[in-house]
Amino acid sequence: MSTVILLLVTGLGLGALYFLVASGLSLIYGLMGVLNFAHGSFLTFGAFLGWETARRLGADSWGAFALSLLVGVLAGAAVAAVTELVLIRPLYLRHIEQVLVTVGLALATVALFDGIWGTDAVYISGPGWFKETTDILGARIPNDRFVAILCAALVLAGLVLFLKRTRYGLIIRAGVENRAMVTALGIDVRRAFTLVFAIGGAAAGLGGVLASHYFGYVSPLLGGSLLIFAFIVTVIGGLGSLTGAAIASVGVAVLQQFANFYFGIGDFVVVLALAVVLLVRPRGLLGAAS
Amino acid sequence: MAAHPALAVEGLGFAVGGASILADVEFGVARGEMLGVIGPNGAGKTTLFNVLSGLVRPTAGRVLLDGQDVTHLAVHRRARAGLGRTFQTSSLFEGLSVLENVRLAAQARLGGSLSVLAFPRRHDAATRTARERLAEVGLAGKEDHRSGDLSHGDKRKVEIAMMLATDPSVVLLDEPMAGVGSGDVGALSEVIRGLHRDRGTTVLMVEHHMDVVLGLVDRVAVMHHGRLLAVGTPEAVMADSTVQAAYLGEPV
Amino acid sequence: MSGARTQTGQRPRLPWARMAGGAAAVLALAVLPLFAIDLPGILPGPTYTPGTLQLVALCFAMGAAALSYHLLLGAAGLLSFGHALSFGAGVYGLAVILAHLGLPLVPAAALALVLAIVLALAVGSISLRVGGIPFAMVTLAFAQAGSVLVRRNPGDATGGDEGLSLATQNLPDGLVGVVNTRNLYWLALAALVLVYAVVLWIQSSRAGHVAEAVRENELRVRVLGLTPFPAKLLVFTVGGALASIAGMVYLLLQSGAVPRSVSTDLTITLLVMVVLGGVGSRWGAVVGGVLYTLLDQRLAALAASPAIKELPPVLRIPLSEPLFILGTLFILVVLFMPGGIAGAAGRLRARRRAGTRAPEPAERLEKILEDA
Amino acid sequence: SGGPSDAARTVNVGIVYSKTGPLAAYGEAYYEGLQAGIKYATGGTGKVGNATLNLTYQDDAGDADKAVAIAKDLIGKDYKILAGTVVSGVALKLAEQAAQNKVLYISGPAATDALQGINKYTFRSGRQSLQDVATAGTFVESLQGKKVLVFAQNNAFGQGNVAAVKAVLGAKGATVEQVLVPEDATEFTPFARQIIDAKPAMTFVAWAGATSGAMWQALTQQGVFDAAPVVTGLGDTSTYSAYGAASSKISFLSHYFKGAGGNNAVEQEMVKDVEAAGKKVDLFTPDGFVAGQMIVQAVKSGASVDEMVKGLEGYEFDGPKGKESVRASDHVLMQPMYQAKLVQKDGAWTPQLVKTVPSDQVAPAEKKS
Amino acid sequence: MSTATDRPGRPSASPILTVEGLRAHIGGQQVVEDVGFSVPGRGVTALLGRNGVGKTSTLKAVLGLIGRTGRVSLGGERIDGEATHRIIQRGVGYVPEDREVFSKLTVAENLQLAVRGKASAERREFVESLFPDLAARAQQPAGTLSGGQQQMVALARALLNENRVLLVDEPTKGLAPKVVQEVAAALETAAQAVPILLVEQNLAVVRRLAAGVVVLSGGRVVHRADDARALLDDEALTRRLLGVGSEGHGHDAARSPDERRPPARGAHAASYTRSPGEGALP
Ligand SMILES: Nc1ncnc2c1ncn2[C@@H]1O[C@H](COP(=O)(O)OP(=O)(O)OP(=O)(O)O)[C@@H](O)[C@H]1O
Ligand SMILES: Nc1ncnc2c1ncn2[C@@H]1O[C@H](COP(=O)(O)OP(=O)(O)OP(=O)(O)O)[C@@H](O)[C@H]1O
Ligand SMILES: [Mg+2]
Ligand SMILES: [Mg+2]
Repeated sequence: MSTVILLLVTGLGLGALYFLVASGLSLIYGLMGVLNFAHGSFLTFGAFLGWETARRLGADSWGAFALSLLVGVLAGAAVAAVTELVLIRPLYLRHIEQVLVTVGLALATVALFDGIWGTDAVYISGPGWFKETTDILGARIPNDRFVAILCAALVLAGLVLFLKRTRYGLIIRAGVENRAMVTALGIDVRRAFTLVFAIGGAAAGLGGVLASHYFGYVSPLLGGSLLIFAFIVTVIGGLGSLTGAAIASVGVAVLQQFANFYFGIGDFVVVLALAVVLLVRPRGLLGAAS
Repeated sequence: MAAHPALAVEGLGFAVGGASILADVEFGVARGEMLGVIGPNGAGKTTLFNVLSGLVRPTAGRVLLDGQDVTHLAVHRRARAGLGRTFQTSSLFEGLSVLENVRLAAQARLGGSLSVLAFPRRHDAATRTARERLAEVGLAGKEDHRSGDLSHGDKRKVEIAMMLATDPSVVLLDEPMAGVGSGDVGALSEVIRGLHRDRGTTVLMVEHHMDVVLGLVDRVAVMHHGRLLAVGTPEAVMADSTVQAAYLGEPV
Repeated sequence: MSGARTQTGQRPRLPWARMAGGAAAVLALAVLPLFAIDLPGILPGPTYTPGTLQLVALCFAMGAAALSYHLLLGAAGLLSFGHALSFGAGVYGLAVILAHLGLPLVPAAALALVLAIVLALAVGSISLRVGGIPFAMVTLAFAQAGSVLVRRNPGDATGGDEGLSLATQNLPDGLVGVVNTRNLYWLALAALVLVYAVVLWIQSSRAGHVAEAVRENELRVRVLGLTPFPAKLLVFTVGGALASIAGMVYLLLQSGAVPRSVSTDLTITLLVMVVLGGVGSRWGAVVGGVLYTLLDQRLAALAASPAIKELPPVLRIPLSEPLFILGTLFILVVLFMPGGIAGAAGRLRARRRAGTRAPEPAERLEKILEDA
Repeated sequence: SGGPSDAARTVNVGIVYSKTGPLAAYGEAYYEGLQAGIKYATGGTGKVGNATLNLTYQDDAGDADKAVAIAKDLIGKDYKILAGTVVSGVALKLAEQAAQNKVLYISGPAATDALQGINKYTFRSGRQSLQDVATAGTFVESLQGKKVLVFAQNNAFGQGNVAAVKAVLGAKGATVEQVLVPEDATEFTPFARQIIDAKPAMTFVAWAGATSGAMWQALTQQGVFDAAPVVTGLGDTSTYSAYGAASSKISFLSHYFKGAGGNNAVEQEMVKDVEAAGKKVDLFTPDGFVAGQMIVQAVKSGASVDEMVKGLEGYEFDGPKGKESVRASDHVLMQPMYQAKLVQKDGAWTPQLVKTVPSDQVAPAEKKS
Repeated sequence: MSTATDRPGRPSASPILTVEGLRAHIGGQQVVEDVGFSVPGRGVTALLGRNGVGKTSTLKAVLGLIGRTGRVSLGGERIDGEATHRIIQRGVGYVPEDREVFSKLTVAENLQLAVRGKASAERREFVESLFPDLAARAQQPAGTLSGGQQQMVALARALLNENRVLLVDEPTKGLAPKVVQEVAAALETAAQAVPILLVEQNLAVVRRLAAGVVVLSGGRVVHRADDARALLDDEALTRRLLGVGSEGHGHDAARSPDERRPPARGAHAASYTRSPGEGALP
């Protein structure tokens, strides 16, 4: 029993991380048709800067943690915005080439991080409370999981509102479909796209800091390790659908936990799930019909 | 054989998301006949064509091609059975040259398209046919243009050339003249007329240019709100007051 | 160049001039090991030295792999993220057969090829039921499964992370040892030529043209009375088979199989190669593959060069990371050389004979993602 | 026995190691050690008799392709001695090349037991998994009938360790069980529970990679240490902070850390040199140092590869870790291992020697090549 | 409805849009070569020509949707070199040739997006009264609209705003005769307030709306006149410029019922072989 609870809750926590990465991916893909391979690097960057902040302020205080979250978010947003301005914008409408640029960026940045912060993992510690556990029906749940879950929920709510309620959401959705026509309506669509990237980056940055606490380390490869699952989650959920991504994140993570624990084949199962979902329902759980 | 019409539909219906878009449409087209389909925008003409060509499954009724029930036949099977169509908004292989577009159509007609042992040649049957058809629609000289680069009117012409190249026994033309320059309408009408008169092809044509319709068709079917309002000779139909009110409208 | 040819209607057989040119190039490469041409900085040593031959042969193998990927992506517009599976099937297929069945090279290779084809057929017939990004992801899924399997080392067949070394006792002596690198070089060259020929053949066949049409507009193909699926499956399978051949050559060159040869990174690498060279261009793909491999192998040398050690940290840190240079270079190409190397060449050519414009292969790619 | 010819000659030695790539840190330690080793063994002359050593350093970035390409290039340039690499996979490829081309290869920190007696031309300057495990065995007096649990990742390294434990400790009468964690699992809490449920007398943790931080935290949180002693290999300095709250509770077996050699003369030399170069002595510094010693010994023994092999087989010498020797039959590098614990020293965790385990106590079973 | 005309400082007589030496290329191919014309401050100016002569490209070039060189000025101010969205914001309405509705957005969202600033209530009413069909389908994804309905959305998007000039590309393509009249009427009404540059293949509509006319061929201006009817009445000229007898295939719907009464089909057909549309002449 307690094991099942343990697997469920820790699964939720992992799902939260997946979602924080996937949300940005999904947003950027759904709205700009760009499959962003550099997203992992946004996350890593956020994580590193978050850590740099925290350790300067004495890693174990809540204040330091909060600030590191903030820094992570800003770092992610900034680097993403710059990416959009410098790399994506010049190639607009060339989706594949945009994807390729992000591939190149991913290669380069990981190497760059190697150069700056070294190849060894940096082990980090947060507020003491993180290291403690909370007992739920006999299962000792590490506390940092709860933080991740909370943040993810907030991000989800915020993003959904943004797209539904704001004119920006509308512009973005239209711009994805026919950018030229949006400008021909007198709207500067480019700003909207930069914004999307920034938001995606911010989510990734946040995810980065949380992930570094979840995994207990930061390394240049941190982002990449999450990215692959984020991709899978994004696709299963339905490209461009935030709620889809959220559902898939939790589903995949929990499935993975159980499969890993009982059969040691979590990754297999996830990959299998992906294949099955796509074959049965190519547009994913909540993806819009093309 | 001659007993049954070339194309017939029985109690055809189509609905999406509660909205009924076609409702018990029923008619037959005799072999070699040309039927004009007119009706207000949104009447369901294109949808009808989509059902006939198999792009969408009807929610009720049957489609009979040459007496055979093809309601559940895949698109490409109907095409092989001799059903050709053009699209209201041109649908081409934009990245490929004009000639290649039509050549593929011709090859599809001649068979052996999927052979890995045969290679398209400058003078093989398919290419020859393609060039002829392109000349017919007045695109001679543009063979090597990237079809995506053509102007809209020219794209329409490629559409028609492709349709011709598949040499179908029944064709569905969805607004073939839309966007075609006034100067070329005459010539294209001739192409369609020839298709019908010389090859005895059965033609269904959606067209809003009334005089083109009237100039060509044997009978006119009027659609309105997804239903068949009237089918009859152009004279009769044009005279019909409902048609005038619903479709032609009164001069301002 | 092929980019242009895929545009203009029917593909006339290669002009004799170009064929002669190609033949000459192959001949020149074939006699390379007999000369002592030295390209300091680019090649580790004179062209007859094993190190150089090994490097160039590796370039050929990767060029062949890139070419096989071109068949999928460039010709049929199939954005597969699982091509490494086929390459790996060649690498591990042959390695495992040699190590565990103890067959001699030729039958072993033949068997491996058959297996690779069967695998490609199976994966293809499942994943081709979807298109666009879903297709990319399903193929990715299969490739992932493959690489996990290899790393799991089922029944000690694959050697897990440590890989599997080549069972040299089953190889002709002519292919073992550094002294014989020259023979491996010729083998790799032959494989490259073979792959090129097959790709050319498939692309210019009728089926190849249909595949191209599918890339452009699948619905239209069906309305013409054709079925897209067989054309796509054909291309996918042939591409897979060719990739596996490249993989086998690679195995012989590296005299060992490592899990990386089944990893997604490899697929990405292939993608990068094809783009470098110019999507839709055959020779572009080859050039891309060769260039990338050359850089990948040689940048380490550059990074270690004293010239870089002198620099201030701001420059030294990034520049001493080969992958950083590679990634940046790649970005620059994508940004400023649309259509890669072939694209640039095409534009030059187009500028000369003005009028019909040389296509930018990149444009056509948009189709691929559209149905996603 | 065919000593070095009197004519002055240069001996080319190719060093293949991770200058960049994921294991660059290990690579650096190896490199620094090697410098010191050569210096020490040649008395700072860089010459062996009248033979000048010419070392070429090549970066394999931990990538087997590059390593093989480099090896072929060097061998093609008539290099007779290759050494290095920290990655097991790469080491195996190089051993393969050595065999194919009949050149001497002295592997670096790569721990895989597969290298033991793999062929006539391959030696090693580091330790191997079997020696780690044997050391772990020395933490409990009698293993007879006791349950030993191996907690490892389900990859070559982990499986290798399980096999090793079964071989070594199983032989001593222990019943060996394992909890193998899928390699790319990121959540270890549930697996930590499995350890507790298994109620072992001793837990041997074989873990590599960045996830160890999270792993140890999970073990601490789930209270594994309260259940039974936990033994694991002490990693390089960068990992000292990874054990977090567990640090003081783990019994470490160690291949090497600064001072483990009991500051014998050779170790002092090594430390002095490395720190003079502004670097730190670390886990794999001795591997480099010993490589240097073995290279020199090889060159001393003659010009032909066969002579070198002969000269190395049975070679006994004083290394930074104390008395070391090359077992003739299967080229195992016999060497002492250590028991250690981590203690807080001015804010940082630092290893402290508990006990030195003499080399014969941790000698892997002999394997005829 | 609109207050565009009584905008101060702009004598409605002087040209609102002037184009000089406009050149444009698409993918390295010159499609507009040295085009020059001006759109007077009121009424409809027709831009005519056979397929592929560069009409659409000209409009796109004016809006900066494709790369262009040359002088373009709106109400005296240079706008070439400005970004498209800026040009539009200066008060230019554009109805693209191929509708370009946002197929995944609902009709309502399409219109909502098009509104610059806020649209006056009467404008909304005017547009709604013009296309009641759209109001009914407000929540339907525009992609599922019929061809004609999409055309309506495209028109509505332009008419919702207060513009200084409208660029309209083949607005009646694919519309039912009845709707053609309605659209013609709508443009007529709109034209009273705002000058329009109209690309149209339906010569009947041109005859009904256009004052000035500009004819393109091979990307160049081959004819310019202030009186469109004069051109359309000149058989020889129209045939030379547009390749048709005047009126082209006369669009009956745009004319009185008795004109529309079809002649016996034989005769009608015969008339086709001579010159398209002649049969439709009064
Ligand atoms: N998926 C859908 N959901 C709701 N309504 C739809 C859908 N698809 C089509 N319709 C409606 O069905 C009607 C018929 O569309 P169709 O394209 O057949 O009209 P049409 O007769 O071709 O008009 P036009 O002459 O303008 O092309 C239209 O009112 C359209 O809005
Ligand atoms: N994307 C493109 N790439 C290259 N050439 C193009 C492109 N689009 C149009 N062209 C060419 O530019 C010329 C003018 O096209 P344009 O669409 O302006 O003609 P048009 O006058 O609008 O014709 P239509 O009346 O058929 O719409 C045509 O010859 C066309 O082939
Ligand atoms: Mg329609
Ligand atoms: Mg046009």
